Amino acid sequence: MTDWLPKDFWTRNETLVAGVIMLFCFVATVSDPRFLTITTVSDLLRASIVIGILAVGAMLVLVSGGIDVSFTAIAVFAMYSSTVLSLTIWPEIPWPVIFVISVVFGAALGAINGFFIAFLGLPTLIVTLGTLSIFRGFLLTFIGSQRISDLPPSMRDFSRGVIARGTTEAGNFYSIPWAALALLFVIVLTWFILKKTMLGRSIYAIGGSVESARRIGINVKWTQFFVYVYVGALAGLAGIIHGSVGRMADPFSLVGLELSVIAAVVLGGARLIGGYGTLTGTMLGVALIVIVQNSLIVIGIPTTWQSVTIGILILLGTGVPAYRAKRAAAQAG
Amino acid sequence: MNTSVKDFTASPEFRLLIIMVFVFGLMSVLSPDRFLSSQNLTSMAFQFPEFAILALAMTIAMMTGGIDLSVVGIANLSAVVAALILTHFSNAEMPAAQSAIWLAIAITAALCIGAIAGLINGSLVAFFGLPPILATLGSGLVFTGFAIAMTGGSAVMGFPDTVALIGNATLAGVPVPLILFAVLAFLLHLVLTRTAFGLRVTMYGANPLAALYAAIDINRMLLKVYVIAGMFASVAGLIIMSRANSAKADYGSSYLLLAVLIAVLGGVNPYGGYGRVIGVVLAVLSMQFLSSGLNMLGVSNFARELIWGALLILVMVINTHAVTALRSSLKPPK
Amino acid sequence: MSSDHDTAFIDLRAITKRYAGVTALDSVDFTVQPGEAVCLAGENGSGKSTLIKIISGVEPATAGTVQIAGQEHVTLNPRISAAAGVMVIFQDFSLFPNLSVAENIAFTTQLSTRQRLFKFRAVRDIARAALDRIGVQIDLDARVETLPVAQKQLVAICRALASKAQLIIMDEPTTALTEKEVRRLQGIIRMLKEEGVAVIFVSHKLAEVLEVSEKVVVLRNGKKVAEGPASEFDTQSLTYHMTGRDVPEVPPSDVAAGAQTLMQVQGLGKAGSFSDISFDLRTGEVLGITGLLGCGRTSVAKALFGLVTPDAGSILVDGSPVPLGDPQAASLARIGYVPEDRLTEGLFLSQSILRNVAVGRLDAHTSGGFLDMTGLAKEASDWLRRLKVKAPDVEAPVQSLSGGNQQRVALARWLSRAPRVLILNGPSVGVDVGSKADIHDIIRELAREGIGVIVISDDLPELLATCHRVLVMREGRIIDALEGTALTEDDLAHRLAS
Amino acid sequence: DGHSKDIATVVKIAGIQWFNRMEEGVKKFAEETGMNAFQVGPAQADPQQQVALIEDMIAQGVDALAVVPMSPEALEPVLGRAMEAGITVITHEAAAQQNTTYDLEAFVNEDFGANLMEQLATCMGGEGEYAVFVGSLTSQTHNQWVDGAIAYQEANYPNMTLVGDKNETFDDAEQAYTKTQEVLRAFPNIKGMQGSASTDVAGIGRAIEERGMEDATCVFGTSLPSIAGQYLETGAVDGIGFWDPAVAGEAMNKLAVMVMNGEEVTDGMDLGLPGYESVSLDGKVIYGQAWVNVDAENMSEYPF
Ligand SMILES: Nc1ncnc2c1ncn2[C@@H]1O[C@H](COP(=O)(O)OP(=O)(O)OP(=O)(O)O)[C@@H](O)[C@H]1O
Ligand SMILES: Nc1ncnc2c1ncn2[C@@H]1O[C@H](COP(=O)(O)OP(=O)(O)OP(=O)(O)O)[C@@H](O)[C@H]1O
Ligand SMILES: O[C@@H]1[C@H](O)[C@H](O)CO[C@@H]1O
Ligand SMILES: [Mg+2]
Ligand SMILES: [Mg+2]
Repeated sequence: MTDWLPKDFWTRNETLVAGVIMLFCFVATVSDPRFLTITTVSDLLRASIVIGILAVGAMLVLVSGGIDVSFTAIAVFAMYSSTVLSLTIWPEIPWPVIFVISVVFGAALGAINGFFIAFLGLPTLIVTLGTLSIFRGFLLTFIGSQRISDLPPSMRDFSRGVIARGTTEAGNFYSIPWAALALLFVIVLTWFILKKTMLGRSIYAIGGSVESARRIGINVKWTQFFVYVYVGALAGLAGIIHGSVGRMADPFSLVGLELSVIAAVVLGGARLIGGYGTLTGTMLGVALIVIVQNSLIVIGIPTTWQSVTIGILILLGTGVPAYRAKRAAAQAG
Repeated sequence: MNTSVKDFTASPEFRLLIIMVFVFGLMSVLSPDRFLSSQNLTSMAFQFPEFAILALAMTIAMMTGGIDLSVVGIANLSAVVAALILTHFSNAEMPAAQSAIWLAIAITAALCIGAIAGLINGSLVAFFGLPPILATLGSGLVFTGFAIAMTGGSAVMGFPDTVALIGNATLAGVPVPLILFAVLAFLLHLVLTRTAFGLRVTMYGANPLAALYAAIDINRMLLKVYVIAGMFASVAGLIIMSRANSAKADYGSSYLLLAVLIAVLGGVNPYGGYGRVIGVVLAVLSMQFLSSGLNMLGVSNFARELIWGALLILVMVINTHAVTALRSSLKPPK
Repeated sequence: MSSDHDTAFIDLRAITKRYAGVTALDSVDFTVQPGEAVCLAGENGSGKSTLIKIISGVEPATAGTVQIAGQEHVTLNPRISAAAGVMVIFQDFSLFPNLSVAENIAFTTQLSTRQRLFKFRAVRDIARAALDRIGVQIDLDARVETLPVAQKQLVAICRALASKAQLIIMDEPTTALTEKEVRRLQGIIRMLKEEGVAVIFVSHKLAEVLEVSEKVVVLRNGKKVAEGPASEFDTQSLTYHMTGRDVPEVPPSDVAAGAQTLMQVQGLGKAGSFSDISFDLRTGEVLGITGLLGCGRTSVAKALFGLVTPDAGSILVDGSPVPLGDPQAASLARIGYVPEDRLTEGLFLSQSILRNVAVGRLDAHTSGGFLDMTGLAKEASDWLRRLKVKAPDVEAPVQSLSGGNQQRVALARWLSRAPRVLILNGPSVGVDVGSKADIHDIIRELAREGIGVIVISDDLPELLATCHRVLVMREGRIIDALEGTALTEDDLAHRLAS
Repeated sequence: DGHSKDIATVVKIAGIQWFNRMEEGVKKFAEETGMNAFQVGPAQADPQQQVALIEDMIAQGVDALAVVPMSPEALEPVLGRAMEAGITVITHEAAAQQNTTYDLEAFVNEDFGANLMEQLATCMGGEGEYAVFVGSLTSQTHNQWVDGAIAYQEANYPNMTLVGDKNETFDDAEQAYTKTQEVLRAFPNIKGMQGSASTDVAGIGRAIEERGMEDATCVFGTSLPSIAGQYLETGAVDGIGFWDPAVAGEAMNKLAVMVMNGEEVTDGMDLGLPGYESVSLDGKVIYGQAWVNVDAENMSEYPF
C-alpha cells in the first residue's frame, strides 16, 4: 500500500519533524483560528529566507563530513563590505551588482576556509572557529563597526519589492518579497548539484568515507574546496539579503546564529559524521525552528519560553534517532 | 637521558610557553610603562578567570572527544538562580552575618544547578547516545531558556555588597577570581593526571570503543565529566555575576567560542585523548597578555578577535605539521 | 626472464620506497602476467601493502620504474592507475556506507569516464551487469551500511569488475571471511582468471593462498626473498621464507586430571543471535568456539563478557552467578576479553604502550584517591617483559608497534588483572606467522597456569594448536563439541561446512 | 604633554548612529582641547560587556571616564574600582548612579516621556491600545520616559490602554523588529507604539511597513533622523524626539576636565553648550533643558 514511500519513511527525521510541524499547526489553529492564514504563511516564509539559505550551506558542509561555524561571519562580512564598497564608489549601484559582489566576497572567504581544510588538512571545526574570529575581527577593525542604515537606494528598492502582496477577502494581509525567489533558486541549484552531478555525489561519497573516496580517485581536495567556496557564496547571498531586507548593514548581526542554523539542519536529519543530509529535511528543520520562534505565543506559550522549547526540540529531534540507533546497536550486539 | 626534557621541548605546550613569553616580552617592550603597571597587572588578573574557568570546563569535555556548548548557559542559569535567591531573601539592611548565610545558600544553589545541568548533559550523552555537540547545544538552549523564563530576559540586580567580593576583592593582594581559577586549574590538573578517573577520561577520549572493551564504566565516567564541567561553569557564572553586579540570561555569550578556542589553542585535541591543563593555562595567559597589550596600544577589541583567530590557525598549522613529522618518524598504524 | 617483461601487465623494476627512517621496499622487481594470480606473502611490515600502494598510485616510489600494460608511468595516481585497469579491494573494502549498492559499484566507472553529470539509470545498469557477472543478487538500492560483511565484499568485487579491471588486487581479503566465503571467493577468482583478469592476493592464511595462485612472491623486510610457481611452495616452506626460520607448532598437553569446573554457562540465549548455549570450562582448559560468519560466536563471546545482554540463561564463575550485560561485573568476576579487532576495539592506538596495559589496573593502584604512578608503571613493564613485547620505549604510542606486538600488549592488559577466564577472539588475526606461534605458546602457557581460556577462531590449525575441546556453532546454536581424537582438521572442516 | 588627559567615553553599544553621533562630539572636544578623548563601546548592549570595557580602560590607566551605562547598577562595583584608582567618573542617563562624580541628564526625563505620549495620544485620537519599548528594563532613562508617559496617559487619556509589558530590545533594531511582530500577533488591534532606545522605532517601523500598517498605527519614540528617517518618510514612524548626543558627549568630557581641574559645578551655570546654557544641579545630578521633536516635515533640519 505504501510502496511509493521510502522504506525507512516512518523512522526518518524528516517525517518526525514534519509531524511535529503539523501537530504544532494543528494546536495553533485550534487555539487561534487566525493562525492558519496566508498572513502567517507569508510571515514565516519571510523569516525563513536568510536562515534557509544559510542552512542549505551548513547542510552541504555536514554532508561532506565537515562542520562550518564561520558562515555567519562570512555572510556579515560579505554583506557589510559590499555595501560599504558600493556606498563609496557607486551609491547608485543597481542591487543585482551589489548582490554579485557580496556573493563573490563570500566565495572568496569560503575559499580561505577551503584552503586550510582541503589543502592543509586542518580540522574543519577548528579552522572555521578561527576564521569566524578572523573574518569578524577583520571586518570590525578594518572595514567598519558602524551600523549603516542609509543603504544604497537600490537595496531599499529590493527590500520593498514583492512578488505578491495584497489582502485576501477575509482581510488577511500578505506579502511575498523578492528574496523568496533567492531561496528558491538556492534550493533548486543545490538540488541539481547534489543529485544530478558527479560533484554532488562525490560530496556524499567523501562524507561517507574520505579514505575510500581518495582510493577510488575522487579528487577529495578540490571537492572539499568547492564545498567551502559554494557555502561561502551562499553565505554572501544570505548576508546581502539580510542586510537589504533588514534595511541596515549591521556588522554585528548574524554572528551567533551559526549553532542554531546547524541545529536546524541536524533536526532535518543531517548527521555530524557526514554523508547524510537532504534538502527536504533541511527545509523542514528550518521551518520548525522558524515556526517556534514566531508562533509560540499563538499556542499560549509566552515567548520567554522560546529558547527552552527550541532546546527541547533539538534534544528530541536528535535524541530520538540517537537513542534508537543506540538501542539497535545494543540489540545487534 | 633527557627524554622528558626533550619531550617537553617538542610538545605543543612548549610552543605555547614560547608564544606566551614572546607576547609578554613584546608587550612589555612596546608599552613598558603601561603594560607592566600594577594597575594593568591586577586588571588582567581580574579579567581572565571568568572565561578561563569556562575553558577548563571545555577542556575536560573535549578530553573525552566531546564538547560542552552549554557552559555559558549553565553559568548564567546558576547565576540567575543565585541572583534571584539573593534579591528575594537578602537586602542591604540585613545584618552581615545573615546576608553571608544567604550568600552561602545562593552559592550552594548555583553549584547544585551546575551539577544537575552536568548530570543532564552526561545522561544525554551516556544513556541516550546523543553526540555531545548536539546534546549540549540543545541543553544549553534549555538552560539559557530557563534563565530567560525566570527573568523575562532582563538583568537581575540589587545584591548585598558582599556579593561584589567574589569578583572584585583581593586576598593578600591577589584577586579572588584569580585564586579561584588557580585552585580549579590545579585541581583539574591533578584529576586528569593523577587519578584513575582522569586517566580513564584520556583513554576514553583516545578510543571510546576500546574503553568499552577494557571494562571501563563509561557511563559513570561521562556523568562525572559533565558534572565537573557544569560545576566549573557555575563558578564562572558566580564570578561573572559578582563582577557585573547582576545576572542575566545572556551574559558572556562571547565566551563560548572563546572557551573552545582557548582549549584548542592550549593543545587539547578536540577529538579527545590529549590535553594538558598547563597548556590551557598558557593559552589563557597568552590570550590575556595579547589582549591587554593590544588594549594598552589602543587597538580596538575587534582586532583582538582577529588576532585570536589567526593565532589559533597558526598554532594548528604548526601542530599538525609537527604531527605529520612525528607520524612519519614512527611506524605508522596499518 | 625477458619474455616475462615483454608480456607483463604489471612490471615493476627495482622499486624502492623509503619513509622517513624506514625502507619499506628495497629494490623489488615484480611482474604480473595477464590472467595470472599472484600471491604476495610476507610477515607484518614486510612491505606488501606498500607495494600495492605503489601499483595503485596511492604512494609514489622513491626509486625504480612502474610499467602498466607496457606503458611507463613516471607519476601515478589512483585515477591513472584505475584507468589503466588496476583495481584494489582494500582490506576494509573502502566502500561508501551511506551510498546505495548501485552507486558504490558504478562510482569508479563514472569517474573514469569523466562524466560531469550523474546518470541514475546508467549507474543502475552498470551495477546490475556487474552483479550478474558473478551471479549474485543484492538489492541495488540498499544502503551499503545495511549489508552483512560478505555482501559488502561482493559489492567491492563488483565495483572492480564494473570498471573493467585488468588486475584486481585483494589486500588480505579473507581475514573477515570464514571457510565457506573463502571458497566462494576462490571460485570468483578462478572465473576472473579465465576472463583474463590478473589477481594479486595478499594473505596471511597460507593454505588458501597456495590454492588459487600460480605464482608466489615472498617479501621480507622490504626485500624479495623468494619467487616461484605456487606448486613449488608448501605451508612450511612459505613460513620458512617469510620468517627466515621454521616455526613448529606443538599441540597442547592434556588438561590436569583434577581440574575443577571454573565457568558454567547455562542456556544462554538472545533472540535473533544465539540460543541455548551451554558449556563448562575447567581450570587450565582451552576451549575453542568456531563457526561460519554470523553464526553468533562473537555475540556469545561478547555476552560472556557483558557486552551483549542475553535474554535468557546464566553464567556462573566458581559457582556464583555473574550479572549479565555488565562488563564491569564480568571483569570483577575476573573474566577477560581480548577483542577481535585490535585497532578499533582492543587498543588505544595514540596512547602509550604502558598506558594501554595500565588502564586495566587503575583501581588496584589507587590510594587516597590518587594513582601510584610508579607502581603502575612497574607492573605494566613487568608484563610487557614477560610477554616479550619488543618495544624500544614503553612511552611510545602503541600504534608504533607491529601487529604481533600490539596483540601482546592487548593480552598484557588482561593478564595483569589475573583473570580466571580469558576470552580471546581471533587471537592471531592479521598477525604474522612468527608472532602467531608465539601467541599460541602464550595461550598454552596460560592454560598450564590454570587459567580457563576460550579461543574464538575460524583458523583451524590455530584451534588444533591450542584447544583441548572445540565447540562448533551454526545459526546461533552449538551443533557439535569435538574433543580428543575427534579433533582433526578434516573433521572440523567437515563439521563447519556441512 | 603634562596637562593632556586621557578621557574614555564608554557608551552602551558601539556602532549605532546615536553613539556615532556622540563620538562626533567627543572627537570635536578632543580636537578643540588637545585632550586624548576617545570613545569605546561593546558590540552588544550588555551590562557585562560594558563592565569588561571599563575594566580595560582602568587597566589602560585613563584619567577620566564618561560612561553611558546600559544598567547603572551593574556598573557600581567596577566604577567603584575606577574611583578608587583615582579616575574621575562622569555618567549620563543614570541619575541614580552611586559611584560617579557627576551624572549629566539632558532634561527631566519624566517630562520627556510625557511629551512623547502627548504626541502619541494626539495621533491615536486619544483612544486605543498601545505598547511601550525600552532598551533594557535596567536602563534608567528609558524607564523614566516610559513610566512618565504611562502616568501622563493615565491622567489625561483614560480611553487608551497599555497592552503587554515593557518590551526589551537591547538597543538593537532587529530585536525591536521581532518584538513588534510578537506584539502585532498578540494584540492585533494595536494602534500605538512608543520606543525608547534610538533603534526601537527603526525595528517597529520595519515591521509596520512589512504588514502595510503605516496608516493604521501611530509610532513615536526617541531616535535620530538618520535612524528613523526612512520610516518617517513612509509614515511607518510618525514622530521622534531626541537631544543631540554629540553635545551630550562633549558636555560629559567638558565636565570631566572641570572636575579634574578642581573647578566647581554650580546650579545655574553655563556649560557653554546648546541646551546646557543654564544647568540645574540636584545633588550629583546635572540637568540640561532641551529636546527637539521631529517628524517628516522638519527632519531635514537635523542632518544627523
Ligand atoms: N606511511 C608510512 N610512513 C612510514 N612508514 C611506513 C608507512 N607505511 C608503511 N610504512 C612502513 O613500511 C613497512 C612496510 O609496511 P607495509 O604496510 O607495506 O607492510 P605489510 O607487509 O603490508 O604488513 P601487514 O601484513 O602488517 O599489512 C613497515 O615497516 C611500515 O611500518
Ligand atoms: N541467526 C541469525 N539471524 C539473524 N542475524 C544473525 C543471526 N546470527 C547472527 N546474526 C547477526 O549477524 C551479525 C554477526 O553475528 P556475530 O558477530 O555473532 O557472528 P560471528 O560469526 O561471531 O562473527 P565473526 O565472524 O565476526 O566472529 C550480528 O549482527 C548478528 O546479530
Ligand atoms: O539607548 C540609547 C541612548 O542611551 C538613548 O536612550 C537613546 O537611544 C539609544 O539607543
Ligand atoms: Mg598490509
Ligand atoms: Mg503611522
